[in-house]
Amino acid sequence: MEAIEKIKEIAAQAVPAAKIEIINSTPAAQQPALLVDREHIYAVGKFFKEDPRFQMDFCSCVTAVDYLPKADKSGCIEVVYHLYSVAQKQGPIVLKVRAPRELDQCRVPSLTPLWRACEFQEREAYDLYGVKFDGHPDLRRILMWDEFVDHPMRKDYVPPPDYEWEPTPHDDTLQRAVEEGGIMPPTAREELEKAKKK
Amino acid sequence: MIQPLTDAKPYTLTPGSNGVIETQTLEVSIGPQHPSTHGVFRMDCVLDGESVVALKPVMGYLHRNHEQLAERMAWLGSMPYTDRLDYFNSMTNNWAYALAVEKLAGIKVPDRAEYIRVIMAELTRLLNHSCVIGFMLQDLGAWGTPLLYAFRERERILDLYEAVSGSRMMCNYMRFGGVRVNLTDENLATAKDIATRFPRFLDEFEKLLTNNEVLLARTQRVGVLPKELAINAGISGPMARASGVDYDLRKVDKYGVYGRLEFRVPLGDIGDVYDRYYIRVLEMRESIKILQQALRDIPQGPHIAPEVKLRNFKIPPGDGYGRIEGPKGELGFYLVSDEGGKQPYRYHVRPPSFINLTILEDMCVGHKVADVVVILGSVDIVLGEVDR
Amino acid sequence: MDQVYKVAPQLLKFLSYLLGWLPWIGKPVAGFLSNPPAWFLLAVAIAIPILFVVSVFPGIFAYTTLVERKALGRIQNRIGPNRVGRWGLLQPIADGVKLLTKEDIVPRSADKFVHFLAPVIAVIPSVLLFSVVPVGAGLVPVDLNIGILFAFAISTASVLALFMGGWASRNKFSLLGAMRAVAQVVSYEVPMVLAAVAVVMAAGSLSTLAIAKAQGGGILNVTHWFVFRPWGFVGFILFTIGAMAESARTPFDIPEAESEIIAGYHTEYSGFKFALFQLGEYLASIAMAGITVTMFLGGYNGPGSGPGILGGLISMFWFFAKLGGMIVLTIWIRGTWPRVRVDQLMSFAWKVLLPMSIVNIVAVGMWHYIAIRPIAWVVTTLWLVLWFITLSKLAASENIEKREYRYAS
Amino acid sequence: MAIDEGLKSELQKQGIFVLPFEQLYNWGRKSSIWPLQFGLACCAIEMIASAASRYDLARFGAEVFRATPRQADLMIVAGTVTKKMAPQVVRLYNQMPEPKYCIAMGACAISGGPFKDGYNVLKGIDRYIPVDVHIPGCPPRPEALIHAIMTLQRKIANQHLEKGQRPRWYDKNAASEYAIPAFGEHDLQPTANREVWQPPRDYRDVTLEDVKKP
Amino acid sequence: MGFIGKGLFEGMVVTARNFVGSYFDKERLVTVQYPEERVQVPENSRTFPFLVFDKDSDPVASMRCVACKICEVECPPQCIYIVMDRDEKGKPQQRPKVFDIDISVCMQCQICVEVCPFDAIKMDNNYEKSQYGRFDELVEHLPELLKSNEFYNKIKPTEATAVDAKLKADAEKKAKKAAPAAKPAATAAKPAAPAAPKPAPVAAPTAKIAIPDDAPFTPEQRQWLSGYLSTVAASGVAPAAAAPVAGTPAAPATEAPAGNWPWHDPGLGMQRRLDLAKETPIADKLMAAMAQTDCHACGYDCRGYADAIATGAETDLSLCLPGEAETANMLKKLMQEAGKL
Repeated sequence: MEAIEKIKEIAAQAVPAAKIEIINSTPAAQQPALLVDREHIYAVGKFFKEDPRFQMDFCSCVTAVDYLPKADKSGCIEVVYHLYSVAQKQGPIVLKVRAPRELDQCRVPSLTPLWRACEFQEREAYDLYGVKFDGHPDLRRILMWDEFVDHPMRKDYVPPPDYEWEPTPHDDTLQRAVEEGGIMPPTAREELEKAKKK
Repeated sequence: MIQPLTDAKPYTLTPGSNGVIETQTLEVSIGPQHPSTHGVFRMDCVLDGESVVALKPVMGYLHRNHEQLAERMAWLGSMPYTDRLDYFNSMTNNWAYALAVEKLAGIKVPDRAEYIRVIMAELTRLLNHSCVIGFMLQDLGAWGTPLLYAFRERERILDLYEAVSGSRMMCNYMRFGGVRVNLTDENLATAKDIATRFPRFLDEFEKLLTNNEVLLARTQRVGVLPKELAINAGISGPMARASGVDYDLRKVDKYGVYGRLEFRVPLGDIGDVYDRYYIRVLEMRESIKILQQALRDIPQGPHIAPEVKLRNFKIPPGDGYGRIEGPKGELGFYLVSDEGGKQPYRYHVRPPSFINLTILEDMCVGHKVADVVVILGSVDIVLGEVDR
Repeated sequence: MDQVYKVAPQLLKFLSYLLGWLPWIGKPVAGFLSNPPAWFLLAVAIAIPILFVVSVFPGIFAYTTLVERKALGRIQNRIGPNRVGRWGLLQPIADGVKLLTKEDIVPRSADKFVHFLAPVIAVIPSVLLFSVVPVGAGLVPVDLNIGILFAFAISTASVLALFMGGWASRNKFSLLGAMRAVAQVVSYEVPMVLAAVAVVMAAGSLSTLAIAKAQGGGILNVTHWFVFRPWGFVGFILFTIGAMAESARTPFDIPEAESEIIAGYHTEYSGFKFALFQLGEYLASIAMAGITVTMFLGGYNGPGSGPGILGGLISMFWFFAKLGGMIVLTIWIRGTWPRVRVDQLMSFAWKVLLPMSIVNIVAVGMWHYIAIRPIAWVVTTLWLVLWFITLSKLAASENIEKREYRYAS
Repeated sequence: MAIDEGLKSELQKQGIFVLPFEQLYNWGRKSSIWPLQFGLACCAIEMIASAASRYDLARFGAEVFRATPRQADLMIVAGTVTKKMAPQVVRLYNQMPEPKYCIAMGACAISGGPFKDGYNVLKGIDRYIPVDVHIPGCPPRPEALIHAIMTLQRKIANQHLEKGQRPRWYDKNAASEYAIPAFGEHDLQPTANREVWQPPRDYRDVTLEDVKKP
Repeated sequence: MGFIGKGLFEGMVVTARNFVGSYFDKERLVTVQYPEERVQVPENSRTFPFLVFDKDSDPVASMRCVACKICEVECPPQCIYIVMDRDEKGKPQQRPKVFDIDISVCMQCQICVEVCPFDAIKMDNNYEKSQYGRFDELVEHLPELLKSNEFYNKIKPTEATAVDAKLKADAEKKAKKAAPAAKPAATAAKPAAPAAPKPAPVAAPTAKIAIPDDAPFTPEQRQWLSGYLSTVAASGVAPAAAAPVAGTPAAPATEAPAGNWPWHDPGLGMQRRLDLAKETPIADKLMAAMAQTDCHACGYDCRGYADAIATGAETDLSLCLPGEAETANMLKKLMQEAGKL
């Protein structure tokens, strides 16, 4: 596998309009990723799959990551694709694509037509993170029940109240158990009042 | 007109346009509670008589939110949770998570720990493949005899796990940088004894099954998986190798000390249920070879890298993906750590059995209900890992 | 029936002697019993075989379940039930008590009357089957001269119960189970009957007693068993396979295939109705084993069996020993072989068993008309083996082949 | 009217065994418990191991795992009950004929266990159905399951037919069907079945003083 | 032939051999009849945790647990609940008043045993704990948890002897160091720290309170008692010496009941504690850097250790065991900022 910069040039030549950046991982992991904009991720993926130098025919892992808006950076949901080549036994090429966090604009083109492996994992990303994949053959919820409306793996999701019997409460379970008047050790309730007063 | 069932359309027996009696398909949900779905997995089948017309897998009945819990815990805190992912192979799950974190944080693992990890992983592979064949025979209707023979051997391996790590199924044995408890000579002796005794069990198992005509008739040419579809659908593990895909991570990534051990990777060519059964038998024989080599030249030395801290263990910000060849396929962990470093910002498991189910419908359409159950058995799914 | 007439008066005399000492009702009862009126004698003569069949064979059913669980356990390196009673002997009784005291659920959308009737109809034919099974020398509950015909006519009635049970429960899995049961029993009835025809031709009579008597004689009463004839051995195999398919035992237990369609036609039956279904099923398999023993393994004939009191007792012993052997064989097969698929079961019945049974009938004909025994042996054996090979070649499904596996470079 | 022990032992000497109906029923139900073939997660594997050769549940006459709820008397909830699976579990329990028992095997079935804080995990099955025996552990050893089945047998052995102490399945108006929760937009509706789920109101802290005075 | 073939009968031979073998060959009948015979459970098999105490006569005093709440923080399913025991003046004792483990949630992962610096919690191997009730029967409190060291030696001989040897070795090392009353010996920073807090004579000129020799204490208890009394004596005398330079009113006596230190809560993260103590004097900032568990692993309580460092009496900055390296680096940084180092 060539160095990541060389791969970036090859990809840039192959798909001229694509805006590709390099994001590097932890110093020890040495798995830099290519951040591609939403419009050209399909073209770049198709290139890596068909090009004889790469032949990335095995899409191993598709993950959605929810980045909360920070002081300097605006929040986004990032979908990460790990591509491997079974034919040439080559290491991972990591493609990243970002979409805004708001539910209505959170759309990313699906890569299932390229690799059938992404079918279930993209459905899971839709179910738990709310990323809509355009072009996905069968975009339904896969893990939660169909009537469920929220996207529970987002960082700002608050689970429903269910803290009636908490013999060993700690920090946020303690908070919620006290709010819902659950049954808990009396000393824990006093501790929380004292901490609130301070 | 016959009174319809609750939701089915009324049966009409009027002759169809081409004079054939118009029959009506039967929607059956081989549901979350079924003797042979290996846990809470549901398949909505549309049957025309006995043969399957369409099949939609439905999952999520054991979605225990392992990934969200891991984001609220320290790095070490989610190591015992990895035991509950694929609750047959807790050692290989631990190894996959430890490998991913070591890759992320750049921790060097001493040699003895690597050999111990190989020994434990190969023992888990033996245990998993024999139990899978046992469960598949249970789906085929052999009243538990092969399954209980496999469980008899499994108990022997679980005794060794309990002696080493303290628990039969949930070992929580591997730490970042090595293993928690060193292998005493007595443990090595029991491992050698298992390695010598297992081939005899395998021969008896093969005599009972391999050329059993009913098994041959029920499994050959059933649930055929072509090679290109296997690669495109991300199928990994024995299921892919049964279709001829030459991709074994122990040979591709050469992680741990697999580079120094010599063993062969069996490949099938048709990719039906019988191939998957026999590839697992051959892989068990290869695992025994690996086990014997590892037990022969395990070095002395530390069993864990001393510099790794137990509490306040931090990882520099960034992301990384580590994967191993688990008994069911490629088990990977994609981890993202932010600047706080004490807790994973994103913790994603790439489970082999979840992705191996993608092509269940392609394999089952056209076969009988009895075959659907056998094909699911040969895919070897464990719901803890499918639903995470 | 005639021996029972002789036995009944002595029995009543013995009874009257027994009850004689009772203080105030003893005298008149003893008087009545010593010289009974004709109608009472007839009633007792009828009551004895009924009591025998209704008590012995359900007892055998109860302890077959225990033997089955212990034998399956021993095959799987474990001990079967051994904590209820001395060696688990009270286990069947405990199962019975529990099933009797279970709530009886009838699904709301079920067809109530048919749902209730199905288990009853499942049991009746199985018990009737025992009326023609000769238990000892001359000891047969009803000595019909068309015994075998009656047996087959009755055994097909049990299929009705399976289908009624499956249809009435209005449950998709039981519907699948019922359809499978009908298809299977119908397609295995034909080869079974034809295999029996071979035996009837050899024995020259339909009555089971006559068939059993035809197999007596020879050294130690053994060598004349039909199973030691070439056509008899093939008939035995065909009939056993047909009997196992008839009573849905592994490898043909497709109607209630646990791993595919939950529990087949008795999915919606709980408590006592389920116990009745099990009773019907097991009694059918024991009765079929009894008929197999009668037709091929020489019924009650065995070393020492003869007409007298002692000979009768020994003959009963031999009959029940052979019956036990057949039951253990089905249990052994149940613990070993996987289940056959529905379409394979059908093709096996029509393409292999049926032609073989016709060939078998021709073999019996040849055996009968070739007077010199050794030539008859050679000709029939050749004839059967040749057909066996051609049929297996024809029906062998093309996809079974030996495979070689390569290793990655 | 339970027969008193003195009279019973007296009769026994004469060789007459008096067996009140109650003990016959209990003995029958106790010694042939047929569990429902129903496994959810890791504890189901330990349940199979307890039915396998080494621990052999068959010795108690309980190895007949009936696949259909109609013929089962014991539901062993072995594994995590998620909110998506809870309606199915309650419906299965309703379908079982009446003298039915329930064992909550493993930490997940009792209280949600290690996955307690998950959004899709029900914090224990006794929010919807009455549970007879609880086995803590994750997963509990096969011996612990056999010990639990023996505890259940003890509980069945001393059930009475007298008026006051009858189990629930003898009186007409007691519930044998439990409300099946419906899938809501955020959670199950209702979140718990109040007749079955009654946590104790008073929670007393056990402190060092209880250690000092035994 | 379609079905009847060699393979089927080979299978029948295997099952027949197993059936016959089960009567003769031990290998073919592996059943262990549970209530009568029991499987020999290997030594380090684990089910639920329990607390170890040393002397039967007085379990409360000889309890090893010092309620430092490390296990409560590290337990993955959060099923441990500890309340520190305080005497009537509010001064933290080194014992848990309440120590509950909810065994209906515990996942038996023994991480609490691994992270406990005082070997106070160990794993039992009793698995017969099935109960009818679910609420209070499945929450184990102190009376059920406390088990003697003999019990620990009985169920896990090799492990117990190793732990006892280590404890004795640490006790001797401290005793040898504490005897010449030199600079407080830095206990080895390795995670397994000694159980009894070492007696660190504070530089302040207080007479070491001598314990009469005939008092019925084991050497190890003697160490602990003297350490404890010295801190009491030190706190009584030293408030003046600890007056910080910045002139804000000296914090009340170091042993004063928990003053109004908003950051004195082990649950808060290091960053939050430092923000709370931003404008306070160096002593308070140092205290904010501690792990706030008052576990006396460093020989003082958090306040005392911070004051000792501020006054220069204590130079070793890595004594805060629960805080580990994080607290040590923060202390070094703070001291550099304050120009003291």
